[in-house]
Amino acid sequence: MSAHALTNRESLLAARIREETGVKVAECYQCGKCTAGCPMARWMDISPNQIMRNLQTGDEADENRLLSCQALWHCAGCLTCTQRCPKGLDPAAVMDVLREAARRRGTVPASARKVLAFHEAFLKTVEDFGRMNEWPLVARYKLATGDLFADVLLAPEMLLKGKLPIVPHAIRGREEVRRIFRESRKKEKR
Amino acid sequence: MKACGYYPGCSLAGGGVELDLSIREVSKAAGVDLREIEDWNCCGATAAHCLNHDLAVALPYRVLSLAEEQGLAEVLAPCAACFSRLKGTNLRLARSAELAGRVRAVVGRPYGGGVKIVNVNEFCGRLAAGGLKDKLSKPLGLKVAGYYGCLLSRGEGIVEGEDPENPSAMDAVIRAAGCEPVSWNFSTECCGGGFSMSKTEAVVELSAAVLADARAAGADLVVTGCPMCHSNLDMRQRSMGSEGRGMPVLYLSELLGLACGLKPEALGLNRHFTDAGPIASPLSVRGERRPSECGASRNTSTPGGR
Amino acid sequence: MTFEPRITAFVCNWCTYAGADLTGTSRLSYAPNIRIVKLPCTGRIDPLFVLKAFEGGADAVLISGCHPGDCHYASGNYHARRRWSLFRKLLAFTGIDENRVFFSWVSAAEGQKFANLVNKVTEQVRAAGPFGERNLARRRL
Amino acid sequence: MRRFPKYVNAGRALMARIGVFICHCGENIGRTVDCPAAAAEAAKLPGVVLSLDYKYMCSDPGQQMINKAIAEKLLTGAVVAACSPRMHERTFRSAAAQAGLNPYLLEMANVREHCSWVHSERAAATAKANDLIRVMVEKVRRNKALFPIRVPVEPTALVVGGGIAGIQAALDIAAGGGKVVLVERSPSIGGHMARLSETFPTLDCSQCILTPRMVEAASHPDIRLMTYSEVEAVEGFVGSFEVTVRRKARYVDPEKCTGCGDCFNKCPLKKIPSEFDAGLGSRRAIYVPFPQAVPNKPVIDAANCTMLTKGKCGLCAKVCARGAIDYKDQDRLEKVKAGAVVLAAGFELWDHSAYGEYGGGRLKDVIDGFAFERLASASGPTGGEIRRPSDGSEPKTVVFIQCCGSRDDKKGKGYCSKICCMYTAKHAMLYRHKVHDGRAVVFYMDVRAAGKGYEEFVRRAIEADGAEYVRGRVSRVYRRRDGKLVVKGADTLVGRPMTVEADLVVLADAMVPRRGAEKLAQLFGVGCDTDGFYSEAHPKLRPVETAAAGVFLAGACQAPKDIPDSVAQASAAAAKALGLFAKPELEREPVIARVNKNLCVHCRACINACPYGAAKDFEIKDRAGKLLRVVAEVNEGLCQGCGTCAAVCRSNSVDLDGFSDEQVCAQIAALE
Repeated sequence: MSAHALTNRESLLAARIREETGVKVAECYQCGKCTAGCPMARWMDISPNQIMRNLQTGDEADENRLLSCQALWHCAGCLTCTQRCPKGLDPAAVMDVLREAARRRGTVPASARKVLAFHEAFLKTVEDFGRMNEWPLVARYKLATGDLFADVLLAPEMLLKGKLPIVPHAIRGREEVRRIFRESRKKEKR
Repeated sequence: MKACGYYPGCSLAGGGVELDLSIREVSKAAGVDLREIEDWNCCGATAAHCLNHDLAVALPYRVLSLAEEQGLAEVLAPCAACFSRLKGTNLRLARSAELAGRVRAVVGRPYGGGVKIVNVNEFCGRLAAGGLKDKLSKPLGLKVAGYYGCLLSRGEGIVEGEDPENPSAMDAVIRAAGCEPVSWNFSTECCGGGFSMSKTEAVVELSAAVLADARAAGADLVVTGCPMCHSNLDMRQRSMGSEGRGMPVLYLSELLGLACGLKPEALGLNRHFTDAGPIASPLSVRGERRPSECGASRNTSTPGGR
Repeated sequence: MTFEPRITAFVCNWCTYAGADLTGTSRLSYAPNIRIVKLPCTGRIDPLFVLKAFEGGADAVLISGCHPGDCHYASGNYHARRRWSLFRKLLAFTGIDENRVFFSWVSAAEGQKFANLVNKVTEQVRAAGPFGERNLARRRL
Repeated sequence: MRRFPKYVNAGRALMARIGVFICHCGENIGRTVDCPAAAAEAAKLPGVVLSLDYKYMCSDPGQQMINKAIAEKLLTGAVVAACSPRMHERTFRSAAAQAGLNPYLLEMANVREHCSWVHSERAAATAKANDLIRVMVEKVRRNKALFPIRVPVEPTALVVGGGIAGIQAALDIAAGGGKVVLVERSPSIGGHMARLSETFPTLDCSQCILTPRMVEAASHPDIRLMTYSEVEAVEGFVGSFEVTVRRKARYVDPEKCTGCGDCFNKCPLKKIPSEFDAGLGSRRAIYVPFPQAVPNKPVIDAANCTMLTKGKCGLCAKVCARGAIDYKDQDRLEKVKAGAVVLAAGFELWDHSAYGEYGGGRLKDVIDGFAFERLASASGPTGGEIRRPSDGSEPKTVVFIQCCGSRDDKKGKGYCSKICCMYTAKHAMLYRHKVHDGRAVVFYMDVRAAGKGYEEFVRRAIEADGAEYVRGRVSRVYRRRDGKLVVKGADTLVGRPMTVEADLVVLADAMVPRRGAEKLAQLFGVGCDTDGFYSEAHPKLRPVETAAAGVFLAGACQAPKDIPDSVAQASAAAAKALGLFAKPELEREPVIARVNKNLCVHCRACINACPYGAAKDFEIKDRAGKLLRVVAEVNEGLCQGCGTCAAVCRSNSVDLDGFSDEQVCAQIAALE
């Protein structure tokens, strides 16, 4: 962590964001253009500009609320906010760091469970096979969420149209990929 | 362009198989030798960069390293998400030596940073102006809404030479296919991206708005370069209201292939959820029908709930 | 006897000279090793003035003017700064340790900064020792 | 390598008769510095004929001591060792002058601020005082008599820019007894203010308060209008500028023209977009920009007139009873003499086509503030009715977007344009007055209404006139097929996105300097900030002056300003100009650079380094006028005496009076 804080209110989380993304949250002047253009804002409990604001206060309660909000998990990563931010900040990258932090601290809200489960199922599949494979991914996701019947009707047609390969493809360098996962996870646990 | 490295990415082996088929077909027609990176792995997609930063760089790093090892100076990544992850990784590695060193240790492979990543719009643009120039024999005469979505319009340093608010890379390809690019409002609005399974209602709503705007702009079909956008726009139509239904959604490479007179099945047109049949036969084959009539016939031939 | 360095300072009339005046009116004290030569602007400083100072027995030279952007003459201090980056090479060529030439910005409002600057420079030069034996021999004090 | 003479000017040094006067300043110096000892030490210095110390040198007896010594000892120079020269240099130099010694032969050694007040150890302080005195004696031995530079003052002000700031400055200068030449680029004076509908916060009709001023300026005997003219070149310096003005071809003889209007009523080219009406209305190829124009004489737009482009038509000449039309008219250059200059170059609106997310300038119903002013103006293209440019319908929902290009580091300008909050409130208010069932939605970031009656005005727009203020920046505006403009904004106070379907969108574009403003600044040696606004000499204490002596600023060319601020600054600039005119001559310190033309090798280093453009090429010619060689020369009037040229000179041919190489080197050598 950097010894020198940008402002005397800069929290450890804000400092981490600065280091990982170059975004100084103190520079946000709360114009709201990120919220205005966000396609997912309607499904967010805290709007993107408020996410930035909660990082500015340096208040622990604000930070905790932020890390347990579902908005983080409803960001589609479409970069509209980043593209249009008049301060040249990168809220989309801030979201990435916050999601990582929320998962590390175990503060992912129940309402975002499905999103997280999907991401985790995705990565588990990649870890196992080296690639994403639809069957194992869907199976894992459904087991994790208990959401057994959603989209079941799509499957037969996908099969029929050759969009669901029946035999999962595993790459030769699986061991290499697993090593990448192992090594990357070390940082996650830090 | 005689040869080009190829990174299909996971989607193209599954839900995005039409993109893979059509890319291979048009490349063949243009005389471009696609060299698939051997033993490539997943780029990590949205999941990795949502959950683990290092992983989000390390997975693409292995792909880039393999490509370099296999002597591929340029790699086509047709999937917009893969393109964004691979090129973004290139950028981040170039910006931070510290990161490059760390990731090298994580992956245990060298990478010198010399692999250029090309997206589907750039690739199709080059084919249309190059190898396919004399083969675009079947002008389709359709009104086409070029849909860039997020990853082929935004991202500083990743999507190059493009006005992010008013992108135009697809226009030349659409015109080369004998079609008219329509001016519409939602060409860069998000379709809901990776929330297809986990937040389906959002995807249905956002994708329906995209399709509705394309329809209002008079488009006969929508073309895209992103398998994720494609699956949202194509497969989710039956959950939408009437404003979203019955709009064929093709890959840009499919459109290009059709204009070259390639067989629709070979390009994967029969694999879409929303029937693209009526537009599959070029104008010259269909006789003197004007695009608007063809649009009308499209509506009748696409039953809402199959 | 401990070594007392001799420091020649070239300062501009509008910022640093006035800043040094403020140090005085504020009754802040600093090491008495400095001798100020006033010029209209740091832009007036010919590199040879600096060499001349060393030739005359100075152990260090301090150059101080207005902050960048605040020059009374619009851009004189920029010229001085640019010239200084070239002058470093000349110093190396003549065998003068470039650490014996100090460059600073002191505004008319920075009395304390001027005192600190002089003390810091004096300390550093005292630690570094006399510029040359020859000079020491010629010293009047 | 250049060599510095070690024993320079030995002859003069030998003849030197220098007096040293050491002040105790009560106890201030005497407590720390042993003044009698210092005086004894100074007496030993070569050329010193007298050395005294005294309790208070600046007192009357002290000064008389100096006077007496000068007279009796026939001093050729004097050193007063006392306080800082910033304190008493003037005092002692005038004393010397009274006694017949050229004041520039007296120097001060600063033994108080730089010695006794900052050191406590007596021996060290005395030693330092000795050094400081010795240094100054060595300098004075080489001082030359200098004489203040006198420059005659031409009591005429050149005012560049005929907007409200330029008009106000011209009127004030003329009222104070000066003469004025007012240069305006466009065919009429009046500037942007003539285009406004009503003004905040009083809703005065803009033209009603402006046009009397325009007429007054035109009819004032001491104000000469040069409209449709531009400054082409500037020579000279404060007190005597010589400015070349390009009088653009009008193709209409203003002497003959009566302003009857027959020509422009007959001109067949009717569809040229009117600049005055922000493109919403049209004008002819021969036109006056607006009906109240001053002078009310038309010009021909050479780019559009078919007679001038293709030699076809000639209708205006046929209908002109006075024969005022002259298709052969050409640009003329005219020289104007002026003692002072007021730059009032004004502003323009930032081009919002960089905002692709707001339609990139392609959407007809997304307009800027001036276009709205013209829509709201009774003399505008719609007669004061608010209409959509696309279809002429009355908009029922108007969205106003503030900070378009302002406070935007990425695509626009980092600064706040200061006036947009107010004119947007005015627009919303005017719209609600005109369209009673219409919605006015204002997207803002902060409302900055610092001014007399301003905050009350904004509150009135909200509370009495029902403007809907929403705090948030708009992300996107697009036109739906049905013609509605979809505005995707946010309400950050509630914390949610907010979409408004609008009929008209008004962007409060940032204020930026006029195109060409930078070139004008260069002509006059005025600096610009990074945004291109003119730099004042000091941001706090000299907000009207520039770094160029005799050139003053008025209005929005210096920074975004509203009308009252522009007018106030214009009056201040006028006062500065009149201050210059108050004396027939200017007197300046003689610290200036000189070029030894025999030594100059014309490397141009001084010319490139001079911040004032005072160092210039000089052609040496023989009697027959044949060019012998080119050297550098310093213009006394422009030189401010920084000495940068002397330091960069490679042939040792430039020197600075008062701080010559010889003097400085002698000072350095005295420290040995």
